[in-house]
Amino acid sequence: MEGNKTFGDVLQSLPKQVLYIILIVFTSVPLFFPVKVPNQPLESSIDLYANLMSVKPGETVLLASDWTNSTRGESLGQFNSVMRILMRRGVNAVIYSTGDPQAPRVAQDAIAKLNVERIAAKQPEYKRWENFVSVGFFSNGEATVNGMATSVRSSFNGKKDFAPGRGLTDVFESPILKGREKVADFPLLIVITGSKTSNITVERLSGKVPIAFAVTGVMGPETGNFYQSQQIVGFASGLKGLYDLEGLMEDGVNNPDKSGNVVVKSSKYGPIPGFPGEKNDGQGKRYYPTLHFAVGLLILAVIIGNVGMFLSRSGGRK
Amino acid sequence: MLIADAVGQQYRETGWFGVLFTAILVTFLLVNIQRAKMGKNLYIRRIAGLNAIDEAIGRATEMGRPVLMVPGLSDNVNAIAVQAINIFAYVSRLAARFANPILLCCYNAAVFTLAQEVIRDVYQEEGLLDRYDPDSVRFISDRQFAFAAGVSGLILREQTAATFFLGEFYAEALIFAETANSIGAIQVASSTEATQTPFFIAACDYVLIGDEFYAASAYLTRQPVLVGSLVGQDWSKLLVIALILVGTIFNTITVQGKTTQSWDDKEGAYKTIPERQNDPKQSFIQQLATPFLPKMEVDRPKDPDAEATTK
Amino acid sequence: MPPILTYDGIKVTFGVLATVGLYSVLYRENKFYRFFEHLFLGLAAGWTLLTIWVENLKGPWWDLMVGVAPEKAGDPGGNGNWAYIILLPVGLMGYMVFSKKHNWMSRIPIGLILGLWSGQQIQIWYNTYGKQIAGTAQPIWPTTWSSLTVPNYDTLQLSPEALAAARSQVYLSQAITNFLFLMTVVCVLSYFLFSFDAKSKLVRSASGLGRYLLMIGFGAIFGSTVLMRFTLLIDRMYFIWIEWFNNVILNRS
Amino acid sequence: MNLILQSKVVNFWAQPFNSQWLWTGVIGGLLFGILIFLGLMFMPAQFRRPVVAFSTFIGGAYWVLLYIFPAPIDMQKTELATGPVESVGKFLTDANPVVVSVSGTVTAFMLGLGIFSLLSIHLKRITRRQKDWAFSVVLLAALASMAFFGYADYISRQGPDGTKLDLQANWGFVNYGRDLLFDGLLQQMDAAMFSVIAFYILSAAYRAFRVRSVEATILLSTALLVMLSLMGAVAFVWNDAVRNMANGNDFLMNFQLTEIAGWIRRTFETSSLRGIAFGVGIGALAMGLRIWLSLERTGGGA
Repeated sequence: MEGNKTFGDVLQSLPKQVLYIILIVFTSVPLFFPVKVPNQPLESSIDLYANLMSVKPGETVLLASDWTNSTRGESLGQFNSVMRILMRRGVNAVIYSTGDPQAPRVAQDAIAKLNVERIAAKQPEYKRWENFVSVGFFSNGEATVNGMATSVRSSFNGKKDFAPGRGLTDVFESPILKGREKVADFPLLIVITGSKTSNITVERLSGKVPIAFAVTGVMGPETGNFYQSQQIVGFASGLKGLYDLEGLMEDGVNNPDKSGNVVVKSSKYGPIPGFPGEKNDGQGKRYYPTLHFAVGLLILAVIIGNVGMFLSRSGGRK
Repeated sequence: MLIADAVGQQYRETGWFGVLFTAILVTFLLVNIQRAKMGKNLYIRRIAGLNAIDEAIGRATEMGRPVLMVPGLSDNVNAIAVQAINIFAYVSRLAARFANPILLCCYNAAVFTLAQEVIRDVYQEEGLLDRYDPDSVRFISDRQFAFAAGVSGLILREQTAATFFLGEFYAEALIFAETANSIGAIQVASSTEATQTPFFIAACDYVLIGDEFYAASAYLTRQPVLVGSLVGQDWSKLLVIALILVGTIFNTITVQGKTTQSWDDKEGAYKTIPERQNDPKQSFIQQLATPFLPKMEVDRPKDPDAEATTK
Repeated sequence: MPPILTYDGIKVTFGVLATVGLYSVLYRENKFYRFFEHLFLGLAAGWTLLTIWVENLKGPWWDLMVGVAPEKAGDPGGNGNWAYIILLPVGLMGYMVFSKKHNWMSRIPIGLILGLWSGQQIQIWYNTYGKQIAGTAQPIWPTTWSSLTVPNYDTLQLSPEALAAARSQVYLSQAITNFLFLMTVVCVLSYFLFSFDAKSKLVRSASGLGRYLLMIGFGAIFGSTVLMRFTLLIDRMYFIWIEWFNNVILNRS
Repeated sequence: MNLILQSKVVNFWAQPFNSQWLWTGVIGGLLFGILIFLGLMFMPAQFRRPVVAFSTFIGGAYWVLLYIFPAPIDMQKTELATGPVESVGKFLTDANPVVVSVSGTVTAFMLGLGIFSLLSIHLKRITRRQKDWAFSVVLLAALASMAFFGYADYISRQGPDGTKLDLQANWGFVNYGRDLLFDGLLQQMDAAMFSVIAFYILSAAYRAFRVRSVEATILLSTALLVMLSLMGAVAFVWNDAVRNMANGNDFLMNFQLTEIAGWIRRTFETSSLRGIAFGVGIGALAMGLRIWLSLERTGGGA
């Protein structure tokens, strides 16, 4: 049997293991040679950026951080970019999680790392309790978000966070939650998720507060659905969305750079500045080029398979 | 003040429509369930994926290898999990008759409890309780990828001949499908997550797309209640289609006209703007879906224990 | 001290070992994989056991039942609502599932949970789909023939008013797109009509077309989600090659 | 309901922290619960279905009521209801957190069953020295240590100086233990298993994506187009080429890769997803209804 295999059959029946090894090579080597890939941000990413930039300094946004290290590849980068924007614009954040018991810890670790970066850059630290409170995890996501629709206060009731010098204190004693009862008292609700919690949020809260998402690539299509029916104001999806965001933070929107030419145009918005010169790129810049090789390999494999099929077919006819 | 008593928040403006629409759907379902109960026999079209179930079990019996079932990764026991277990009840019934070992892997403890209970019942009804091994219905893990690792380990070690992945599946879907494929097991799969369906299509032998999953139990068992409700679902779908078509017509007509007003959600009022085409948002159907709620303040006496209650 | 000997070095090394161990299944099922699989399941179960109390019972149940201790003098603390205790026996009914005689009782708590879920379905249905239904209904006849496709607003310089006016127009291309969108939704929906006799020509052709349109959709979904999968692999490779091999083993960072 | 379970003012149902009356209530309630439990055990069989049906109905009834019962307009927490309708509406909204914690708690008690199942299976395997029993030992050991370190770490983080432990410098043995087990192993394994999918996609696509049928061809070609459009470099080159060809012609500009892919996604991906979603949504609604009213035989309805 093995003997009289036509070339077509061979092409059609490459052993899996071979494909796997090639994939490992394709996803490892480029990591050592990062390059900047040209890119055009998606409209949804621009909308997300514009909405983040439109929150007034000193305001407080709701931030649902529903990701853990298992989607670190996409979510961590998105979280970092979003937080960088909030931090630089002096926007406060109330961080809660309905996705995973571990999510609050992961988010805090990420913020700690960002703070190290800020202090190194001689920027003020983003302080717990004064700039952000971590409300913690809610085991029954659906019902909690449902409760937020009627009253944030009642669904966050009894949740505590560490106040400097006072230990665990009711989160509503924090200055950034003063006089905030309803979800409508927040200018924006940002959901950074690696799971389905985004749907739950839309189902329960759409129309009550502007909602923006940063989701993993796999959630992209569903999220696009909400985006199109204007249930959410903007979103970044997966690595592409992240790369867009990092680019936008560099270039801004309708915003001429030093040499005077506008990199990102959008007729929807007036000029929105970026943060040129600051640390904007992270995971996106690091992973996106490599992704090209991986996808390229996938396409190649599909082509080889089909070529093989045609060869052996025509071979069959002879 | 009276208005607050008369109309609730959700009924203001066109808010009532949502409630009414849901009510109509519910009525459709109940009416048809009633019709079916009264013995009216109703037609169901053929669903390829479901005919495969018997074949798969038959094959497993020939090979004397176990049948593996996964009722999805629902976070809690919900309709999707229940539906999956309903289908698996049918599968296990066949397996029980052929004395074929089964393996039902649960992601959630509550689902596990229900499955344990239902499957035992199945064996009892068949009078084969002696063949029932409580360990054949297992809780693996309620951590997505621990579950994935555990199940694929089981598939490889038990060399399952037929595998059923029905329910809520996410990223791990492909892990199961490819692992099962690598040992040449027949796979019948379905995910209520449309985003996972393409991966199942790529890797599995038979795939139930979207709604076919909910049709399954009716199709397999032909219980009047289920069949009736299935017909009710079809009526509901037709209603949705009708609403979409009507809406399209209204919309198309609306935008032909011009306006100098636009609704401001923040203000909760109309504001004047330079003339332009009507916004589709102002069309009849859109207003039914998204009521424009003007601001409304109602003052009430303060609660004496307010302080205590808001703490 | 070389990073491999620091705590972080050891931690990363553990992570790499585990990763490689799980990857080994790609070659074939083996003892190495089996070890890490069981380790994985064990740790996950341990974590669950922990969260039962820490996350799911202490706050949402125990604290409500026994109340909270006063934090400072004069603070009454939270009262306890003792009636919550009744949930304990209700929950424990689930454990009767292993009893030969009383296993039916496990259906009571399950029933309660299911009931809560079902009620919510009725509550959220319209909130979820109402807007999408309306969003599907878009104009399918253009309001202007001045241009067949949407003009590029960026190039033609317009006053804000004029721009808004231009934006409010529906151009032929949009009308067609809207129509295709509408058709797809309708055909896909009719593909999922189960109880209508396939003899009815309209339904049959609609659902036939629906299946093809579905495939376009699925193709697009596949294309747009596949990238994420690779991203996570790239992240792993970064972890192994850069965070471990480069930074820990070669001690270059 | 909110009177019974969330009253903040001391009354029959609510007693101060650690007061003897509170504990009397707790114990009394427990005894009462045990009585019900026993009562159910020895209840004649024909009442079983009704009891289960009842518990299911009660659960669903709350959300349905919350949905259809007129909700007070612009009601603040500090305000009193005026009139019967409003007070019921207020009651329903206030009851929300209670219902949340009730469902959460009952679910939480179920979680133990999962652990129970694991223990029974693996202990059996060990005691009977069945195949792979050694791995069962690994599993149980991992379970025990994760639970121990996790809980010890949790305890150490309680109290006012818990924040200290956000800094690794202040960590003790248990904190390191937990960090190693959770961050070092569990989370890494999550990520590893998740990324395994990439390999399977490759092999699945290679095996299955053949232009055999019309459907397969459609699926394949759309997938390729979208994938290419999401590869920034490819998209950029293609778009550039088009821009040069078009030089200012708006119509030709629509043939930029990102435009085409975007159009396909907007027009077909979203719409087909929506079509499926409507169907599935209605299916879930129907199922929910059948379960809520216990119309089904198998499954949860008893």
